[in-house]
Amino acid sequence: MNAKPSPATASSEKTGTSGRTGTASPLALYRTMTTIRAFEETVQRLFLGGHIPGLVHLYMGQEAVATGVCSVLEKTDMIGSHHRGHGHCVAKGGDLLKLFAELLGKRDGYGLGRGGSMHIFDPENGNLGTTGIVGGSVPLAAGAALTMKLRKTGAVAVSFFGDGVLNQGIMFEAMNMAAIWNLPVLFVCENNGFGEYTSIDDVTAGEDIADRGKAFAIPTEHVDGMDVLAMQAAAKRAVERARAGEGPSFLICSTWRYSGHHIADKQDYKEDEETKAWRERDPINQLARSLVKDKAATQAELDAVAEESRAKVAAAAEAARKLPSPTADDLMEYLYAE
Amino acid sequence: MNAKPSPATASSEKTGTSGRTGTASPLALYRTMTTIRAFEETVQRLFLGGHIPGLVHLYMGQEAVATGVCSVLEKTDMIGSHHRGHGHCVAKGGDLLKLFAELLGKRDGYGLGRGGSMHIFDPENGNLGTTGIVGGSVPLAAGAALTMKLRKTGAVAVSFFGDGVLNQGIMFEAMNMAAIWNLPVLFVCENNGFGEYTSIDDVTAGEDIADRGKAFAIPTEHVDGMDVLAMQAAAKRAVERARAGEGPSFLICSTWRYSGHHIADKQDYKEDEETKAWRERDPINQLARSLVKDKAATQAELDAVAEESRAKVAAAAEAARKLPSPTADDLMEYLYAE
Amino acid sequence: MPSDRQPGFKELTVKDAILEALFEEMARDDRVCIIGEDVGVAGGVFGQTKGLFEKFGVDRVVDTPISEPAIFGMTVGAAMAGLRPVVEIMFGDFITLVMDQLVNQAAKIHYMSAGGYTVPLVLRTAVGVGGNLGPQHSQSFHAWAAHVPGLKVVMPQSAADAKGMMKAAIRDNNPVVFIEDRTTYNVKGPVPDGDVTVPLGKANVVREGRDVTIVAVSRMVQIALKAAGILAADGIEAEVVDPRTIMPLDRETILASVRKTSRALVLDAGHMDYGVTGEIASLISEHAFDYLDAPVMRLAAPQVPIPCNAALEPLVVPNEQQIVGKIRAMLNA
Amino acid sequence: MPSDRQPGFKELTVKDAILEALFEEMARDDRVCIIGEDVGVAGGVFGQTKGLFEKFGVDRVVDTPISEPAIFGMTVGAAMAGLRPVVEIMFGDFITLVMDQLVNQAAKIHYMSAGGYTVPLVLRTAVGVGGNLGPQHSQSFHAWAAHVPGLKVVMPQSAADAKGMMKAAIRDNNPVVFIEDRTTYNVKGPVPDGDVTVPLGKANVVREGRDVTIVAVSRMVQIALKAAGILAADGIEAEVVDPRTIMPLDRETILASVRKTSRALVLDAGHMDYGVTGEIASLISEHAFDYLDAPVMRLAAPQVPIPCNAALEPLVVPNEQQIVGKIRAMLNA
Ligand SMILES: Cc1ncc(C[n+]2csc(CCOP(=O)(O)OP(=O)(O)O)c2C)c(N)n1
Ligand SMILES: Cc1ncc(C[n+]2csc(CCOP(=O)(O)OP(=O)(O)O)c2C)c(N)n1
Ligand SMILES: [Mg+2]
Ligand SMILES: [Mg+2]
Repeated sequence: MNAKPSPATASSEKTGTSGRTGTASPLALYRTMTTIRAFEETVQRLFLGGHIPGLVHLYMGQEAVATGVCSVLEKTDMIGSHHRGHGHCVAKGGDLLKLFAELLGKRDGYGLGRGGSMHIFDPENGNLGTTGIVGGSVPLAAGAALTMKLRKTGAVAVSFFGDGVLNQGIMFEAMNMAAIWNLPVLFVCENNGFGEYTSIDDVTAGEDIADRGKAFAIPTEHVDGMDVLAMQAAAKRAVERARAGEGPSFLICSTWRYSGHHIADKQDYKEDEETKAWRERDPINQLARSLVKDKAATQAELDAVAEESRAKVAAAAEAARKLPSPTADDLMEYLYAE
Repeated sequence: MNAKPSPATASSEKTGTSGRTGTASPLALYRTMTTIRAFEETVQRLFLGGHIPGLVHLYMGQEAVATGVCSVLEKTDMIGSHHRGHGHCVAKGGDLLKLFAELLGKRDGYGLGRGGSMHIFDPENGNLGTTGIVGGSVPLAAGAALTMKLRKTGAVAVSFFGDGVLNQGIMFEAMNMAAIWNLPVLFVCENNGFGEYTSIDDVTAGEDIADRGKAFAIPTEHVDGMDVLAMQAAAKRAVERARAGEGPSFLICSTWRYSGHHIADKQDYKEDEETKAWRERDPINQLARSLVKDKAATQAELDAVAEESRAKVAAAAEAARKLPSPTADDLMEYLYAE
Repeated sequence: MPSDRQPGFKELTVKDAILEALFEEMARDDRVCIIGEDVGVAGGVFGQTKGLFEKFGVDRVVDTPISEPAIFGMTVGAAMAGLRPVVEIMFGDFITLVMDQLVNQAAKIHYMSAGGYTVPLVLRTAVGVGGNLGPQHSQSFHAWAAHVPGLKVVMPQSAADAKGMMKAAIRDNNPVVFIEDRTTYNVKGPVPDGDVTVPLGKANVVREGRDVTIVAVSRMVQIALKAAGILAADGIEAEVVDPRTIMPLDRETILASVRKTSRALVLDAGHMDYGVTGEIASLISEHAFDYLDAPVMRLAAPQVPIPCNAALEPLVVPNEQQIVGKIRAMLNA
Repeated sequence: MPSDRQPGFKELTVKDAILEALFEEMARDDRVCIIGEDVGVAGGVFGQTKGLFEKFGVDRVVDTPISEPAIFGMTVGAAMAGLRPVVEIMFGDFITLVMDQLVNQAAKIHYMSAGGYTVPLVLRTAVGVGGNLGPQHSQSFHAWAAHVPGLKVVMPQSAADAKGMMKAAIRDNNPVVFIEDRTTYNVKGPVPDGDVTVPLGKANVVREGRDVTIVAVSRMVQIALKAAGILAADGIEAEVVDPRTIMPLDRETILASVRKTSRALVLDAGHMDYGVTGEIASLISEHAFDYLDAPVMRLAAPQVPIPCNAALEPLVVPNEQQIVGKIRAMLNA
């Protein structure tokens, strides 16, 4: 397959906001994206400073995907995240303090500080969890959609997954069942061109990723994953279809992971020029330029929002660092439910 | 999906032999198909007489698929079969006596009489085995093709599987790898419209099964699975491509299981009319009509071949029944290889 | 077994007892759904879900494609979102296909989410050696499931337990692996009328005796009882303990019995090595050490694939003669 | 350990020792291929296949998609057709994804085909608790694999064993599950030069002692040796037995040791319940019953998911203090 996304061919810069209104305003999107960015920059600092244990994968560069999709979701809608999942947690309304607490291994984290980056669950906001198993959350989201359908709750579910999942059998199985049962679920592939150190093109057959959706007659779209407004518009269409009982959708979002596979990745296999080209299309800057051009906001307003995001994140991180760690008494807690 | 095969829409009766020559002659195909038919009728009798233990699924009605495909294979080519696998075993050159011995639980069977219908392995003829796991042999055949490719043996592998496998994740995974590595493998789906008691249409999403092949850009064809000459021609094209290093193919063969899911199946869920219509298109009779029409054989010649087939089968079954069963000493044999 | 109340009883097979539990629980709680291959219109390949589809309809009884990994994975997500699914994996051999979602998701989500989510589902599956179904349709990996923190593993053998424990499993807020030995499906027994549950995690002394304790899992209970009958003719009184739930295991009931009898034999129909018998035998050997008059012995399926052959298949199921032999040896030791 | 010949030695880490085995075996036999995720160009996520791609090329070192079930299933078919693959499943937690093909195909094809096919493959996987990789990257299901007839299960802990057993595993004609504790990857040890294999199925007495036998699996050997050092200061001499292969298990070496010392402690880094320790402890309790002066004891990971937390993670790994405590209790009993 020739599916590694290219910054040159993506369509975004021409995109304006007109004709596409989502649930959240562009300024709200800007706020969410800058929050995620600040969050991830902070995580990176904390990790390199030795404060965050375990395996951490950063979402920087992909902010538009989680932000655009979650901007059209209700609190009762559910999402399945993956190993690069902080962005989804934030975008779905996660509490910054609890998120930092979890990453830092503090008892006040979402999972008592026992889960860490790859195991963050936020039931209050319908987050079915980040996961360490590539493809592992796809059936979780599809299954949540099964409940929504059978129980007629009116909610929808979203499965976020990387391009690496495009070759996991369980994705195909879940798509097939979503299609035959007309489940209210969005399959959102975040195609950043790599799974660990391997290019999508080397391991993914076919002419077009969209053909994987077509195999199940699932409405499928390519979306510019660096353009949050495009993401929001596509997600809105898909969510509306799902709520109307018209079944699943598949969004294929081209994007880029700025910081490589994991936080300590040296990225020898990625050409610098390429990353530079992607950074030109940075989702945050792009939205800013578009808003300023359309006179929907001034640069000063945007800078103020970004500054607020950074401040909120910094305060949460700071507060989280002071929280206590779990103790031996917490080891066995919640092994079984009552 | 609307993919339950229909006898009316299949294209076969017009098919002649001209312009399509496989490795085996039409008369050889007739011989193989009548052998399989006689084999299965005998198995059915023996099973109902209480002589065959375990779970048995008959291939009657599907003879053209195994026969047509295997007619273009060499002995060194390999096939993966499934739970409805006697036809593949015969068509790939299996010894009738050893096959009956295995089914009857005799020590001279392919697996010491310990495997039975769903676990028949014939390494001499490149048969990777029937299997009790739906979809289980797909990666085996694809993996054999990986060896053929890496070791440049010039052989090809064939994976036979039922329509039920179209929703097993491992099939998609194997197809993807076959495609990216250009493996010499044929994926042959025997679409008989049902998986156990469930119609393909109720559980299989998409507009066309072929889209599952298209997702991986695998050359895909619908073939009339009741027309052995069509099967042979399609398989020949695919095998030639594979041997030429052009990679995998996917053949979707419409066919029908005359005797239901398993040998004791009462088939309430199948309309009799439907089965009757399929029997009109019986692969053996069809080939006979076509050969007689084309003056390639007389009915008397064909009857003689069929009679020989029946006689050979009867003799093998008779001889197999007299063979000894394994004893307690055989229980632990071949647990580990030396 | 019914405890305080004294309801009437009726004779049911194990299979029908479970089916009755499903009917009752589905009527009681509309979040309970049945999901699996051919469980709906066809009523199950063993008839084990017969009539549910007709009674509860397509939104409660879901026929699936042949896609075990995602079928199971989706029931996990469905349970997180509020359903209480009973998902069927047709044969125990096929749970090999769902281990990732069972272990990496279902078993730990409650733990990882610090109680934020519960995963109330029942994975039911049919195991058992019989009828020559062969090496890929006769295995039981209950030892695997019991090894995984966060799962409960239930193995009833009587009709009453089967019904009562299925009801308890459905009401449990944890993922419960419910293992049915299909060779017990047609075994009949008295089942109390009404809404009687049997608690998970409680063993049952199915026969009292003073000379030796037989700890027998699932179907092995029935074979142990036959052996006990043979031994009784010789004046040897075996106590038969049925753990019923192997995780969590009711250690106390087992240990109390062995402390009384001073001898123990552990029986399981799964493979011997690294299986259920090793765990239970080692527990007894450690915690009843000072009471033991003989080494704790074990009988289980030998370490070999289950042959599809009428002459060989019986060799992989521990039988009453082997049990009697072991116990005689123990008593003579 | 080198036997008759007296070659030179060099210091290698466990990881490099295995890598050296791969280099040597691939050079020796061109049917040996490496297959897995990021094993080629990237040289493995731990550097465990570094340089193989450059040396042997794309036809011998195959980078795969993320498709564990079919990756593994295809190596089974590849092995049946004449390849001798070493297939890597990156983390032990992910072998949950390949259990169907491992159990229902790889383990039984030789048996089912009555010797017609062999399945000479090595499934290597990294396990281990350390570095806070959390509940889905720290598990080890070696007990599962050892429960399945037809598989061999190898768990080396020293560099010399790691190299010699990888060579032996590659030459073995059976499916071998080769379990590497990644916390041992950087442990150094002397490795004999040259083509030295270590036979599968042979235990090793890594420390002799008269007072108690510690049977320790994989990484636990290293912790047992530390504990033995502490005990020696008190004049207690522990014998440490490393089974090295848990299936087939070298029962005789273990039993001979216990018959000498009269006491045994069994250690494993996997979960305790229905795991490896139960099997080995119950074997000892049964077959060395008359020699035992104290109950056989066990230490293993508690029955809880492995937390991703620096304060809690150490609590799930048996440590030398716990070992010392158990042994003191045993000797005082
Ligand atoms: C089942 C499974 N296989 C392998 C891995 C190791 N692994 C972690 S991330 C990753 C790559 C995933 O790629 P992709 O889905 O594209 O996500 P990205 O990291 O690019 O966001 C792999 C192979 C895993 N965690 N789970
Ligand atoms: C993994 C697995 N799941 C379920 C089954 C039970 N089963 C046996 S045959 C069958 C139907 C297979 O349908 P199909 O592939 O269309 O083959 P057919 O029987 O129609 O030839 C099922 C579900 C099985 N054997 N293996
Ligand atoms: Mg990616
Ligand atoms: Mg079918």
